[in-house]
Amino acid sequence: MNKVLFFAHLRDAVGKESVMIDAAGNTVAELKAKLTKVYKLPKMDVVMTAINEEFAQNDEMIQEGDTIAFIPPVSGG
Amino acid sequence: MNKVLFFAHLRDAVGKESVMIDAAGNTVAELKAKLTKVYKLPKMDVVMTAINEEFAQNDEMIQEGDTIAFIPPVSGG
Amino acid sequence: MNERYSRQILFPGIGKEGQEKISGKHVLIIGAGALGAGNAEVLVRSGIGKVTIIDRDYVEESNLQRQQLYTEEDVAEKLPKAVAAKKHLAMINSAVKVQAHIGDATPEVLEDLTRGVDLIMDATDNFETRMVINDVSQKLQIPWIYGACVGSFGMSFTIVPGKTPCLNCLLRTIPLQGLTCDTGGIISPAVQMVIAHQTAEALKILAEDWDTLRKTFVSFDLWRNQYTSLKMSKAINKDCLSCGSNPTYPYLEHENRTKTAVLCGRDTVQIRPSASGEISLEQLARQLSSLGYKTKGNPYLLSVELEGRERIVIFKDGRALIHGTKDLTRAKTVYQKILG
Amino acid sequence: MNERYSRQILFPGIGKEGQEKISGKHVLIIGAGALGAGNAEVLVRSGIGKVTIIDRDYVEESNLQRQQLYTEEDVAEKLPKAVAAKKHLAMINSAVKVQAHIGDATPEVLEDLTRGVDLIMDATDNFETRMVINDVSQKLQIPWIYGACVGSFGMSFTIVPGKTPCLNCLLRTIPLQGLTCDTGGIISPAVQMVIAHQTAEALKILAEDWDTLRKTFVSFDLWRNQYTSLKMSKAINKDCLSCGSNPTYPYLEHENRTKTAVLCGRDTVQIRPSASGEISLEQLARQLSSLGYKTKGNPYLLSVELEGRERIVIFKDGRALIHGTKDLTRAKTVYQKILG
Repeated sequence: MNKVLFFAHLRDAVGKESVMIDAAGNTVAELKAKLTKVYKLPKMDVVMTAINEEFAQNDEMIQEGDTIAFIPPVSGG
Repeated sequence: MNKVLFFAHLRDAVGKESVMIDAAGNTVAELKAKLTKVYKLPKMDVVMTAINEEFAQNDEMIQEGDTIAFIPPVSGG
Repeated sequence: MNERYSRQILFPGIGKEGQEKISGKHVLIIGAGALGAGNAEVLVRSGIGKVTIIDRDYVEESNLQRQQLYTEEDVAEKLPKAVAAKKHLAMINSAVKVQAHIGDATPEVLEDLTRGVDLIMDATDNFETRMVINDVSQKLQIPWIYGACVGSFGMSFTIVPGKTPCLNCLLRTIPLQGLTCDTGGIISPAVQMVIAHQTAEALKILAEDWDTLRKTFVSFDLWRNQYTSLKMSKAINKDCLSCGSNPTYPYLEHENRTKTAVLCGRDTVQIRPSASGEISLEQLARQLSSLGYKTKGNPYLLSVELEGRERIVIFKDGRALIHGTKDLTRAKTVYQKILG
Repeated sequence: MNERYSRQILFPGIGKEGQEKISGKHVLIIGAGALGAGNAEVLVRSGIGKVTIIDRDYVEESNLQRQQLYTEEDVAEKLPKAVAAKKHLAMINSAVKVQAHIGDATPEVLEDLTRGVDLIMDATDNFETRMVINDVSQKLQIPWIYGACVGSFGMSFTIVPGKTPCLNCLLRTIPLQGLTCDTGGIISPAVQMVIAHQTAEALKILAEDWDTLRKTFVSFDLWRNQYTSLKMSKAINKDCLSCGSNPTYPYLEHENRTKTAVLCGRDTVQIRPSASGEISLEQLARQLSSLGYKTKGNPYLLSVELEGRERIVIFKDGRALIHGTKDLTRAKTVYQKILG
């Protein structure tokens, strides 16, 4: 299983801070697509992804037990 | 083995951010006494201690693999 | 100088030598809103040599809740933010040279202002300008510090050409639909937290204490008590058009810019964004209505009534018509307030 | 009110209801130095109803590097900090009532000022006053927010009577020898970071969004890029004399206070600290000399030349003689600058 954390407005869209999901064997892009469907998330293409607190590209493969975090860049200032 | 982290001026006194030390079976107070001797630290009696990111009292026993952090309360403002 | 900066000189990370270096440095701050005013105040108090601030806006009542430096008098006088900032900074530290520019941070202007500076502080409110800053930073090999916040959430990342990934590595494309302070709100502590991170990095760079620079991307949420710092080395893209081996600095090119044009014979400005993609009009409508905006829409466009007499009509591809103004800068401001 | 606070009302954690609650609240800020001025500015911009500030000091040149609100004019006029803060806060938000008290935060004064307030913000520079704040907070069941910083390091913890451990649970005794801004230096970003944490917690409490309160003890080092938050439930001491089942509020009692006395016929004040323990005079001497102070000592005492014509002689048990002044408050300030 994998813990998936949502930050900022993604958290509001999902309704909770984290979910448990089986994403091992998926790429980051595949997980994004899956979550977008389930939770009706806003477009995820520019959302930053971290695997175990390290920046991950869209084609990176998720391993069993990895913690994934989605961090949407914001523009306010 | 145990990882011991030092914050603020304790880090300066020790000269590095963390050391590896075998402290399993020691209480927090015993570890403090040991470190005070080795590193000529300032008095440690009011230094806050955390074991695995949780506040620990002086009589708490350290287990194998625990990460210990020493955080000196500061008074500036 | 010694007495004034004595507590900063006492700090071993800076010391006498660091303070001397800081006092000879020139920083460019893009934006004089919440992050701009806050960053400027910290750096001017710290005794940098010179600061240049550019901003296109004037001080409004709704700014006072989070934008330090500004007072009720500035609102009454409708002072341009760059001018108001300069006025207050002079009272805080008369020894620091402050240059104020009122206007849009276009690529030409930014490239011009950046020549000769030691550091660029990001305090803008949109990604388009940030991508321009990013390209200018790479082209002129000058570090910049990204900072942004909305609600209780914020983030910062220090970009050093040749050493760290750049913003174009991280994003690959400009986010078209981002939360802004005008749609998601903002609390002052989130601003302060971003300023703390940006200015700590700035002081390291200005004192030339390069080894202590934060290499991670920090993000936090003060209301939800979250704090993460991400390692970023995997983000480096050697084919990046901004920082890779064959850079073209795409955001300095004309076709990648937001196009604004006054529509012929009408009190309307058209804006065509540089970002490409599709907006979820439905979601935007829900969000804006929940904020109290009057919206009306169909599958192809969304019309939103704004404060005052303006109205914005947004199409699915991000194109928008701002009715009720002929002022290009004003129209762009309105657009970026709603769409980021 | 709506336009001014519109961006804060937009933030879902506060909203219209939260803003109305905030506007009816009264906050007491102890200290008007770096943390005090910063906390006051954020809360006043946020639109709280009333703020009371107490401070015994006046604005000096070396404050300007990190203490927001204050200007060069305040230094020239040697304005008391509480008065200068009030003056600037009035220009920022004339609708907020600001009460300024010039003087020492003794237990009597603090208990008196605390009656009727909704929250106490800690912005003091010594643990003795913090322990008094802690006891008053428990006695009157009013939350307070601990904040402190030195160098690039800082910390904050929110103390809610009946819900969290108190400062006396954490420390059990007052640290006798702590780093202060006058011995370890301070950079402005560390101040901003503490303010961000303190004011975020304050807004939660004032908007009565209790569930979101941070339960952890935060500490950070911005130069070393560290951030930790500790779970604190194990710190609760049911026998605590401040917050346990049989509280005696020991720091409100006379024998636990720093004793100051003008020595008969001499231009000297004696200070006897409430903390008990032994000072390492050797270490203190090394530290102070490295900061440029002239020191002279023997195994029993250490003599330190201060700025101006004062000299402090410190004994191993923490007792000190401050030569060159008859002013008790001045002597205490000097003492706490050196010994925390």
